[in-house]
Amino acid sequence: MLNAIGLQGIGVRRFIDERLPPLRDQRAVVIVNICGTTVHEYAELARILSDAPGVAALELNISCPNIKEGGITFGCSLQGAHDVVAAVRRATPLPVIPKLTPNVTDVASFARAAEEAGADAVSLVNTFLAMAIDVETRRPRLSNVFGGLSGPAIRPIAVRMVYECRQAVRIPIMGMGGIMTADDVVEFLIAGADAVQVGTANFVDPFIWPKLLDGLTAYLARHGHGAVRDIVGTVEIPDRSATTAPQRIST
Amino acid sequence: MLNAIGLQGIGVRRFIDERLPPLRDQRAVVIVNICGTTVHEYAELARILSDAPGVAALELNISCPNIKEGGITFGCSLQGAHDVVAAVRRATPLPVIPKLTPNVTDVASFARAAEEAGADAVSLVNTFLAMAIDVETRRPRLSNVFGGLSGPAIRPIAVRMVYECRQAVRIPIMGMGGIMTADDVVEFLIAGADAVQVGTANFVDPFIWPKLLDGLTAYLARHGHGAVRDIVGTVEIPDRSATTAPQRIST
Amino acid sequence: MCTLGCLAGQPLKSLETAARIVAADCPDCQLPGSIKGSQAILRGMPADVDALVLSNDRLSEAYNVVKLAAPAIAAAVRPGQFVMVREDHAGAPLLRRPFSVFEILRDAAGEPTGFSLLNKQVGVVTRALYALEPGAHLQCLGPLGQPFSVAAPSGAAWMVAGGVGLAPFATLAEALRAQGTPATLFYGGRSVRDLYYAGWFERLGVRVVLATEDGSRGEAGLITAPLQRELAALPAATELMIHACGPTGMMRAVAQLAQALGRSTEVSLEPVMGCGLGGCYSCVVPVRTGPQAAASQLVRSCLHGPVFPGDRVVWNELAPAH
Amino acid sequence: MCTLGCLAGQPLKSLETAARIVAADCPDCQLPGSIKGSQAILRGMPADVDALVLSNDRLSEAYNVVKLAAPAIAAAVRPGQFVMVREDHAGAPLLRRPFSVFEILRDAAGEPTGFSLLNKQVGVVTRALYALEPGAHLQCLGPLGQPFSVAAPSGAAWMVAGGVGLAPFATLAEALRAQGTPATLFYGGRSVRDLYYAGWFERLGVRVVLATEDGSRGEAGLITAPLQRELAALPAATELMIHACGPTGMMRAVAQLAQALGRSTEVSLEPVMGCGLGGCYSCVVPVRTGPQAAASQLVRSCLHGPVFPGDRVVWNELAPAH
Ligand SMILES: Cc1cc2nc3c(=O)[nH]c(=O)nc-3n(C[C@H](O)[C@H](O)[C@H](O)COP(=O)(O)OP(=O)(O)OC[C@H]3O[C@@H](n4cnc5c(N)ncnc54)[C@H](O)[C@@H]3O)c2cc1C
Ligand SMILES: Cc1cc2nc3c(=O)[nH]c(=O)nc-3n(C[C@H](O)[C@H](O)[C@H](O)COP(=O)(O)OP(=O)(O)OC[C@H]3O[C@@H](n4cnc5c(N)ncnc54)[C@H](O)[C@@H]3O)c2cc1C
Ligand SMILES: Cc1cc2nc3c(=O)[nH]c(=O)nc-3n(C[C@H](O)[C@H](O)[C@H](O)COP(=O)(O)O)c2cc1C
Ligand SMILES: Cc1cc2nc3c(=O)[nH]c(=O)nc-3n(C[C@H](O)[C@H](O)[C@H](O)COP(=O)(O)O)c2cc1C
Ligand code: FES
Ligand code: FES
Repeated sequence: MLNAIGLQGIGVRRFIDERLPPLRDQRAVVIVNICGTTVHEYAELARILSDAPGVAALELNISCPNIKEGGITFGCSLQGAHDVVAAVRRATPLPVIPKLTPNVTDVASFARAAEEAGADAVSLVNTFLAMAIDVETRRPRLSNVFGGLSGPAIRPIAVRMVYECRQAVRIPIMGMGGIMTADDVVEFLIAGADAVQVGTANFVDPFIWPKLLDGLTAYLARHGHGAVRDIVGTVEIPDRSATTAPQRIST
Repeated sequence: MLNAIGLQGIGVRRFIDERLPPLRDQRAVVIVNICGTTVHEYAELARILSDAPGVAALELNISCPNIKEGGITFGCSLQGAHDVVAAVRRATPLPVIPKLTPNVTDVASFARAAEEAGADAVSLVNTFLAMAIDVETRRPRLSNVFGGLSGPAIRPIAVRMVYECRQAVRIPIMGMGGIMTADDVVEFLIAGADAVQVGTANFVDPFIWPKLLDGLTAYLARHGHGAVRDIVGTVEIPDRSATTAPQRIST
Repeated sequence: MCTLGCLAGQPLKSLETAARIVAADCPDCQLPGSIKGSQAILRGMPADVDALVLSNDRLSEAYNVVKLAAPAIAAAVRPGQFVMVREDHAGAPLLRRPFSVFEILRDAAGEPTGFSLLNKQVGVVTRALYALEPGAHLQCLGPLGQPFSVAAPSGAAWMVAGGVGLAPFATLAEALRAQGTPATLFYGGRSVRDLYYAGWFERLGVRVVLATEDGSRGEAGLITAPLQRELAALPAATELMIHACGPTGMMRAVAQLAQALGRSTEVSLEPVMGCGLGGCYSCVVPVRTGPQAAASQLVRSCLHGPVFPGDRVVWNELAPAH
Repeated sequence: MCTLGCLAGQPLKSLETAARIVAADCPDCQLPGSIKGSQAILRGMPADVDALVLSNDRLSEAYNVVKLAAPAIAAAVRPGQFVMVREDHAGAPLLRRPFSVFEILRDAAGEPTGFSLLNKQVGVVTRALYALEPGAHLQCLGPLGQPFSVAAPSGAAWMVAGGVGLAPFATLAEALRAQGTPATLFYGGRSVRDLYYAGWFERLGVRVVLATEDGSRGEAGLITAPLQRELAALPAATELMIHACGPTGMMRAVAQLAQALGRSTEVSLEPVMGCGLGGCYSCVVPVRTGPQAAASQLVRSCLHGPVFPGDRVVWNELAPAH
């Protein structure tokens, strides 16, 4: 799916006043995704949220393709990413989780920059910058011209990026991008994600959560594992010489 | 689809001796895709092919994700891309068409580098570096670990890149990535491609060519156009204020 | 804010077992967040029915009516509500599409057994719905959204439909007739080829006024012309609610006509919807915070609509006139 | 070299009209390149049939036989050839999957009307084939590949099948019987649950030798044991061709056993195939350039196979022993 939703947040003050209390009442673990247009703004948001009870961690959206100013400009420059993370790091005692964009040549270098700047974890991937045109009207399908591509189409690229980042950093990774089934969850975990997020699949099937959870539990039981962490990063890279017939194509 | 086919070429000498003659007999217009591991090798291949009658143009694969040495290393560095194109430019009077990789932050800058180095056109996109894991065996699905993602999944990203390059350079663009239907062909043309290529769709439906061609011809007729060039780059970017209800999501 | 749920919504370093994963119901949308162990608490969720296609009646080159077996949705739906439909074929788009529930199907005992869709071909999914064969299945999630308010028996209710905008009025007409509210359908289209089911409404006891732009059926011109005449002629004392569904320009004209004469309207908007559950924010529309208020805000029409008071919609921002 | 066709295979600056687009038939693969105007010249291409599913007989938890209506393919297929199958549901993989043609179906007059597939569940598409219901459709492209050579009537023909490797032998057995060649089927599996259709071959007049690893049917152990015994006992003067299809290890063992005794073999390899037409190069296997040659080259098994002389396959490079 292609989206140009932009950020429909209600503002940090209203979020703290209206949304946080009922979540707190349910004892939910809330990770707040924040986006700013300047380093200062990110730090300021982090400071405000640190004082609000019930926030477990901050995810820094430095990768939203739908916001011209800010967001992606930090996500596509190593220095920018480092600066934002470092500033937020200084501003808050909460865990800081920058969210990386896949629209770069070498995502692992961004994970490394985030780790060096003091991030507690990284999330990846945000959406791919994309475009679709209605051939009858010849107009872009999205009023915004560009949008972010998410969903199953991007999964093999996202899995590759999680694997690359796993080789590059020691901090935990939240993997995402196109998860639709429990097998997809397992694929990200095996590639090196410590946890996963699911976006688009919710829109297609609002009952996706129990399906993923039951499937993940069944997979772990079937393979004799007691915990998710037992399979994190366990992809086996086969020794070239000992392989069976080489597979050169898939799907 | 995900592939790690590598380059199965039979070598330039055998190509010239065995493959070219029957193509020449059919008066085919042959564009030869070449790949080397050094700038010198690209230039040498170009020189050899320039002397072979029946070659119409050279496409430089500087973007194959399945060849460790060469290929992609030129495709991911602006200087490398410039050097290869410039060297081949000096080595041949044939039209030179570097093929760009989508695995970069700013594909338009590569198109610009290619144009400055004397390219006659650019092709884009090659495949996206990707990975899939078999969750039962925990091994990468491809023996090669990584492969190139092609097919309909990548189309919205490829269309965006063609549009971006169209804004950046004056030389013709060959667009590709996930074309499955005649509407997809039209979408690339409208985005700014002067011509298109079709890869993966052939494997799914070997009868795709007449379908695409009939569909394209019908589209042009239905919209009152006599030639493909009439629709190239004709995407209408709507004026924000005059728009109808904004569309924020697609597919 | 929960466009995403996080499967591991807890401090990352303590992520241990799948069974410990706990998320939360965020009050912001209808997507379920609460997952305790693997026992999902999904009370209050709409039904997701793999509905059998009973028949597909092609009315014309563009329009068709698909009858579906789906008792759970048919029993729960109220006039104006919709379903999110997913068509399951290779190459089918990922996202569902919104459709009004058209007729309620009932068995001999009058129990709801399913419903139909009135479909008009405009793109990929509507083309697939046109091509459906009996025996196929269609995944339908619903009922969703805010229904029309059914006017009090004392007053009158007018329905104004343009083309496929007729769809939500079959259930509304039945509800109005059930409580004895006199109902009129103003129904317009380009030509007679865009008008269907007029007889169905007449048999139910609904007065039907027709107009076509090419004059091929009923009055020549826009349906707003007879509407305006009748509105002007209606005694001020007669309570009236006008419901409109159709092209945005038509709904806007109806809302403005009515407002000028102090009449209430409800319009059923049709923005592109990605999820139907409040999760994706694709369907936001600008509405005034109060009837006279200058301030407006963007609200999700899948949750807070698709039915809105006509005088709350900020028509200029929704779809500026050309 | 034509993994790609170029819709505009001519100097770019002269790309004018769709009608002028001309590409070429490259001798390298079976994908059609010649498109003159919009008149495609597709002579000699296999048929792409949207085949109706007539029945689906589930033999066990893993195996099933799907009968398909496809006269064009049934009439043209030769023993050992295959079809590329595409299953059309949302989320179905993009690429087709290769399957041997199993039985040929015929009408009362003996005319070929279709064929069946012997399917074993191992992944996404084979699971979907197991779940198929009659009335569904399956896109089948074929026949493809090089067939088995059918031995001369004077000699004998042995078929060695492991599990689902039985599939190509139904058509081969019929062809052998039609010309009066004495035929034997050596058929092995893990257990009796992997052996099907033995009676079918016996009714055709084929001698059947069975073995199961767990001893639940026929001899206990690998099928290569009785094969080896009978090979040793066979008079040297008797002409013999051995055909094998099954797990790579089994085919390798058969080829090496036979070679040691100077017997000819044909093996049907099963690499992952992306297109079946020589276009994608996913299916390359290492074969010797001559029977004794040290040199080997990678050839596409969809074009030059799937059937190869057993002594040409470079088994070490294909699938090294563990
Ligand atoms: C609450 C609601 C109820 C609806 N009820 C019905 C109904 O009963 N019968 C019916 O035929 N249609 C109904 N629609 C409209 C229907 O949802 C769209 O026609 C459908 O989503 C188009 O899908 P597609 O795949 O065929 O078109 P696409 O291929 O996705 O798009 C084709 C064209 O249609 C436009 N489009 C896409 N979605 C919409 C939309 N929601 N509204 C207007 N234009 C759109 C696109 O911008 C594009 O130009 C309803 C819409 C809503 C929001
Ligand atoms: C010429 C030929 C004839 C065949 N005939 C038959 C037949 O008659 N009946 C039958 O049941 N199968 C047959 N096969 C094998 C069949 O093609 C595969 O089982 C099928 O492609 C797997 O698809 P999938 O989507 O179910 O598996 P996937 O989900 O794609 O993969 C599941 C697992 O199977 C492996 N796999 C994928 N393709 C193959 C393959 N071609 N061979 C071996 N392993 C594979 C993958 O590596 C993976 O581990 C034949 C193969 C060839 C090349
Ligand atoms: C409608 C929509 C809205 C999104 N909004 C946000 C956002 O506010 N902040 C953010 O970091 N990512 C946002 N994303 C990106 C997702 O969090 C996720 O990174 C991406 O969609 C890939 O995952 P998926 O394929 O599971 O959707 C959004 C994605 C979609 C589709
Ligand atoms: C099996 C396969 C082999 C390919 N081989 C080459 C190649 O030799 N040289 C090259 O430049 N691109 C190669 N490509 C990339 C395609 O030319 C094309 O850029 C890409 O697949 C996107 O187009 P598509 O989605 O239409 O396949 C190959 C792609 C596939 C799938
Ligand atoms: S929020 Fe997704 S359609 Fe309304
Ligand atoms: S070349 Fe594609 S399967 Fe053989």
